[in-house]
Amino acid sequence: MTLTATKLTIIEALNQALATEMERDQRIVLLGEDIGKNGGVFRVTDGLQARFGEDRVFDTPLAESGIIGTSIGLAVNGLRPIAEIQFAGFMFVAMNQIVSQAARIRTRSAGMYHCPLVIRAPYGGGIRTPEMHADSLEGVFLQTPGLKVVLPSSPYDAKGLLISAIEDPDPVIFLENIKLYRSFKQEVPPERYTIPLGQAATLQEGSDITIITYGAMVPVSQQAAHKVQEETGASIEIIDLRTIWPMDEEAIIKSVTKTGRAIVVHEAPRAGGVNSEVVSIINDNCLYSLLKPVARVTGYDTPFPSPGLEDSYIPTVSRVVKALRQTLED
Amino acid sequence: MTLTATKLTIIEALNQALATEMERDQRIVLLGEDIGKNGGVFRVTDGLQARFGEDRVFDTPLAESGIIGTSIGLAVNGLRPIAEIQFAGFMFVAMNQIVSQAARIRTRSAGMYHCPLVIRAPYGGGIRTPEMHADSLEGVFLQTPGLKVVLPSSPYDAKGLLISAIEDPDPVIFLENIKLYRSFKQEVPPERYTIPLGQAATLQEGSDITIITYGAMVPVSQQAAHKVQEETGASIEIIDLRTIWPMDEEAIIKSVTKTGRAIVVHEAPRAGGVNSEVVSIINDNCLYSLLKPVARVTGYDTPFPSPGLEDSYIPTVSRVVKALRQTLED
Amino acid sequence: MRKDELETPYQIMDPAGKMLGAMPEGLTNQKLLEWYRLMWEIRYYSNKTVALQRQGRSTTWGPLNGQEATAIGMGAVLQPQDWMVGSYRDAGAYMAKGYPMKALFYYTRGFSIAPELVGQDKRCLPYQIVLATQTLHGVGIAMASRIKKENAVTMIGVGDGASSEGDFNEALNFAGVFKAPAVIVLVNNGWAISTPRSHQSAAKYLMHRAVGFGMPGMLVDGNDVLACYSVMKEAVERARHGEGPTLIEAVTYRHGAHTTADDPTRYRDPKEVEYWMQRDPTLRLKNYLVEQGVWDEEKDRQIREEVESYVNEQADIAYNHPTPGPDGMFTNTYEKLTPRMLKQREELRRELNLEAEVK
Amino acid sequence: MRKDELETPYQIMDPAGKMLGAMPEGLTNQKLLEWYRLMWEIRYYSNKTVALQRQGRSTTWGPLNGQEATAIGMGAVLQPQDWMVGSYRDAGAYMAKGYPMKALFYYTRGFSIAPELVGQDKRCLPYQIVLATQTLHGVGIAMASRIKKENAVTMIGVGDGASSEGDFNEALNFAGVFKAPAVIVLVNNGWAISTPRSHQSAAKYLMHRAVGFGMPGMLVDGNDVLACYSVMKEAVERARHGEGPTLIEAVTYRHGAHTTADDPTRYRDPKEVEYWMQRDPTLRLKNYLVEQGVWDEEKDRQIREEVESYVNEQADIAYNHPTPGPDGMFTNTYEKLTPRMLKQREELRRELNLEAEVK
Ligand SMILES: Cc1ncc(C[n+]2csc(CCOP(=O)(O)OP(=O)(O)O)c2C)c(N)n1
Ligand SMILES: Cc1ncc(C[n+]2csc(CCOP(=O)(O)OP(=O)(O)O)c2C)c(N)n1
Ligand SMILES: [Mg+2]
Ligand SMILES: [Mg+2]
Repeated sequence: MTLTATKLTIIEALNQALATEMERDQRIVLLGEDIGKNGGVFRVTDGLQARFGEDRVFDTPLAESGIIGTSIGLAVNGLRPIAEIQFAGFMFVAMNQIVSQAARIRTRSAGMYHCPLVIRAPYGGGIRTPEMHADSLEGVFLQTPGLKVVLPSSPYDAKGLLISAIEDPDPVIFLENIKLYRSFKQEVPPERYTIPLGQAATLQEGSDITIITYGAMVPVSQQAAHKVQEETGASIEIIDLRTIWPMDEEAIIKSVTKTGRAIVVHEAPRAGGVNSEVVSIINDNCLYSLLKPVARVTGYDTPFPSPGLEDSYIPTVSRVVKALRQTLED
Repeated sequence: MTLTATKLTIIEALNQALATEMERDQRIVLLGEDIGKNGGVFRVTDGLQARFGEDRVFDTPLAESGIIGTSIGLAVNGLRPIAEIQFAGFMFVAMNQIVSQAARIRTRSAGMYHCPLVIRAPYGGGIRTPEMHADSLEGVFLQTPGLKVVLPSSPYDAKGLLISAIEDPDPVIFLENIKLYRSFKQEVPPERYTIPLGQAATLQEGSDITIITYGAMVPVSQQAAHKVQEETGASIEIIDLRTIWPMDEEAIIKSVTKTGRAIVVHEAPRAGGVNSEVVSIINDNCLYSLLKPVARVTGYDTPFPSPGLEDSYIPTVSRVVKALRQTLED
Repeated sequence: MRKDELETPYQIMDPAGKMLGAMPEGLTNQKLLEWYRLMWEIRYYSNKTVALQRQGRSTTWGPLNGQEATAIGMGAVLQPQDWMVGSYRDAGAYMAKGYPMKALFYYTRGFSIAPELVGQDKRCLPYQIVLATQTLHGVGIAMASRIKKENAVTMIGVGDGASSEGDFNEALNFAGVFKAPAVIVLVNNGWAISTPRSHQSAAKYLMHRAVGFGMPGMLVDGNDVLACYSVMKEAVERARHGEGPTLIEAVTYRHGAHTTADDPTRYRDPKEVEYWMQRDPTLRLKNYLVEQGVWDEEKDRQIREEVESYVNEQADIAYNHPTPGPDGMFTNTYEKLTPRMLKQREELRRELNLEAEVK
Repeated sequence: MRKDELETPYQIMDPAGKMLGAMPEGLTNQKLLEWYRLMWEIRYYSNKTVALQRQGRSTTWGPLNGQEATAIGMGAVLQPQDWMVGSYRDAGAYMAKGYPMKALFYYTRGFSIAPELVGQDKRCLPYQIVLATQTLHGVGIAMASRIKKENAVTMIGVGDGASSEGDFNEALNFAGVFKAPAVIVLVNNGWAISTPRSHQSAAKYLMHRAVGFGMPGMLVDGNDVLACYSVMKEAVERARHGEGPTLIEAVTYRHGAHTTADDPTRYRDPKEVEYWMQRDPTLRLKNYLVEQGVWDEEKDRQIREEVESYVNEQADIAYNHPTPGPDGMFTNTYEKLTPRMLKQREELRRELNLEAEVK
């Protein structure tokens, strides 16, 4: 029987990745709030409890620090926990267990113990969720060493990256954009495949300017690039970082050395965000190739606003277009 | 009677600032672990409970989220709490109350309530403290909007900045470097004075290169600058940010526009740290003035190491010297 | 009366509306009729919001149906100087404390509250989304009242699910240590989204947490408005007289979905819902009032019509109220905007003008 | 035997060493002599570390003196497949579980543990610095044992101060809900730095927390090694037989300063210390053994000398053991270093070579 690729949403691709891996590796357990019978509030774990039983897929009491803290114990004692935090904003509740514990088990024990833990969490705005449900936290994790941070932008990547995250012997934060969850379908091979953590994808090649982005800003950047290409004939390269830590410096340096111009696009706040690190990598490695300042198209340095205001907070196609135009000017 | 300035350590200056303000403003209360009878593990609050009573200076149960969470309530209900977190590393335990609560009371209530809260915490390495006692967290707060973040480097600044922080109607994170606490004394006027939050200090003017730094890296940078000046005759400007959020962009831009060269020095990890934002501000505003890449002299992107290894983690005079030399080269 | 040894929730009125104990002091039929109306105000307010959500006008909404008796108990025992600090599910208690319905409706549109619709400060913190965090705020507020020697009590609402969060336990501990004039009502509505109470904790009753923090714990039938009032009143009086905090577990039920985004048929037996529908707090109070001869079906129809049009009016006011401009996210981040924020607001304003041009 | 109703800590042996109850099954004088020696090993280990700290060789150290009976109870009831997860103050329990003293000494030098000094995995997590976080790790480890159907119990140590942290309460709750095979020993040594137990919680006993999380709570005299053993043994057996977790409060006392950086005279009455010195666990066990005719002053002098030289040897091994190079902070951040880390390590190595040149 040959398996044929089906078109899946990110949610379906993630569900498939989880099922595939749980089938292969009996050590994998899933825990979180409402992930069992309810299949998670976004249904990423739909059907998995019925299939793998309550010992391998279980609902926890509502306590994020408890979820991560016990996951660390599960991981240290030989299991492969995949913890869901219902919305990434609530990772702040568990921040100590993530940063001072999960990220340091290996160093603290000089390698005697390690913590193969995946923390999955939906993040990002655009669907009018309540307070703290839309925050993008990836930038915070740049300053909390010991973690890896993955943000897929497509169903294909979601599956391959999640499998890599599960395989990884160290803690991985796996952030899933809510708006992308069901926004489009893509062919996803039914068999197992991995996409290495720490490798960016060049979504389109170009020679005049580089867009460095990830997550929900990938389609926004693509639309903007399309518009500007049509309008000006500029040749635009688009890099999807996919993993923001470790960051694929090579990909950034190679591209910007070639194009001499770059913009960074993400939804998280600007100050000290992924954009700042990208600018700094360019500064460190290819400043002399740079023809114009790198444009930073990001959320503002305010708390993520009330749902009624989110549309003007999240970078839009027109903001990206504007940044491209300005950066392309001589 | 004329008051004369006395030479004080940072600890004594902070203690004086607290006493002065508590005398003036009955709404101020101090809370934290071991801050009462014990005067805090570093004695910053020494004598204050005896002087102001247990209703105004009180020990809490050991619960950092509880300390910040109840402080928010105290602040909302008309008091001016100053909470001590015994070591900044433990702010991760309270991160949710800091980021999703204190920082958002004013926005959430459209200004009906606000949160005049100062969170004091010692931070930084160099005195062989146990795990999580030496971490520098300021960079994390760049990605958590709604807070102000202050890091004084001298007794004079410590007093003036703390009084400003107390006066401020919004939450302020006040980070006190452990190594600087008692490392030197400085004349501190006994009367009340303030230093505005968000204003950097130019510690020495220069025309060839700018050092942008703060906290314990100020004396390290000064020594390095002295060495390089002697050696090369270069004219070095030193900027002490003092407040990393809001950041004094004007000061950075003015200086780098003049010197064309800059290095950033701090102890916190590199990726997405204050250094990255400084580089980005230079990119945004004065890239064309820049003659060389901005050098980043920081902690490494690893967890703050065990005390036995901290000396090679924390930037040294020689690392700063090297960065200055390289950045001064043509 | 210590109720922490109780094996079943304290009741004054049984599900049929029959009195099992004495009417709490000071309660008249007049008062009960007011509460009965208020129950419908809360319920219709919630139903209206569901309808508005279906029209795409309200954001996600968590219905209040079934929990009106607990809500009224919480609000009715308070005085104006008292504070109310609850979660999204305590909106009914806010109303019972005197928070204007139109102000609550406004918030459902997806903006921060509109202070001008609240009017004078009602001492109600905007209800909380991040589970259990508000319990610490409430305890802090109560601590401040004690320090300032103000005669104010803080009423704190928290869900059964939220009781598992560390913050809730820290709040109980601080309340106990600092003898905070606070009443913590743990609104046990049986479910935390899809997680049943039985899976939330191995404890028989959640109010058993109280003894571990050195305060009285009470268990009350949360669908019996008389019992709620009586138990909460007693706790508020204790707090007001400097005798410290109380934890009250009110056992009630969430009739509807967790929120408009939730599908309870995935995890909940319809028979369970039926069981609880028969214990509906409105039904119980209505039966009592009918029994007393002060109520009948005609009056019932009338008042529900009245309430419905009142609710519609309030919604209209709120949904026609001016909202912040698209650059409103900068307002109220700090008292005074920083230079960076002013710059970013300018950036946004410029971009909003450009929007048309680019599209 | 449920001890959660006890008003005073459970004792088998009174402070003078007189038996109040039966000797727990399986305990011989031989065993008690072993424990007596172990008490001195723990105490001298701690004293030695204080001395090393005074010489600037150890980092900050929190003395263990006074808590040896609790520590031995915790370790002695475990089998090799069981886990131990405690705080910095539980180092004695680690020893009692079989963790090599030299490995503990090594850690006091200010590096991560040296696995080669630990030898085969002892199933002891490196003791924890961040209060109460380890209680969740321990419960997670126990949950894994249950899921894997391994017959292992996890012993978790936590301080009275740490019991106020949210994590501790979440750990109890998870343990209860998942019937984790765990024993949580709350080592109540009277103080959390300068904060007395009485200010830590309004509860009469901290083990009263147990009922709120649906598990048995027990109260034991933490200076009575027989009582500790008996109560902990029972709890471990319960856990091993699938009957779930137990919370045990062991009431003991910290004889010394909180750490070498602390000055307890600022906050503690010397009379209180004196009171507790008379309840010293070594004294109590010695009195008993002397009474039994198996011990005398001469033997006591001898064994203490023996232990002292053993402790010195262990310290020597540890303090002469090779340490990581100055670029050791990169090792073990991840299993495989990232390109960025390799670059930074290169950067550091280059800089370390330059150091001499610049100075
Ligand atoms: C810290 C945190 N974690 C998770 C959530 C997501 N969430 C919202 S409501 C809810 C269930 C809450 O149950 P309960 O406390 O019983 O209150 P109820 O909704 O039943 O009134 C969850 C898990 C949240 N808002 N905050
Ligand atoms: C989360 C956290 N907060 C604060 C501290 C600082 N601290 C270290 S030990 C200690 C007191 C702990 O008291 P207790 O739990 O009773 O343990 P003991 O030291 O008495 O054994 C404090 C406050 C810490 N290590 N971790
Ligand atoms: Mg509930
Ligand atoms: Mg203690």
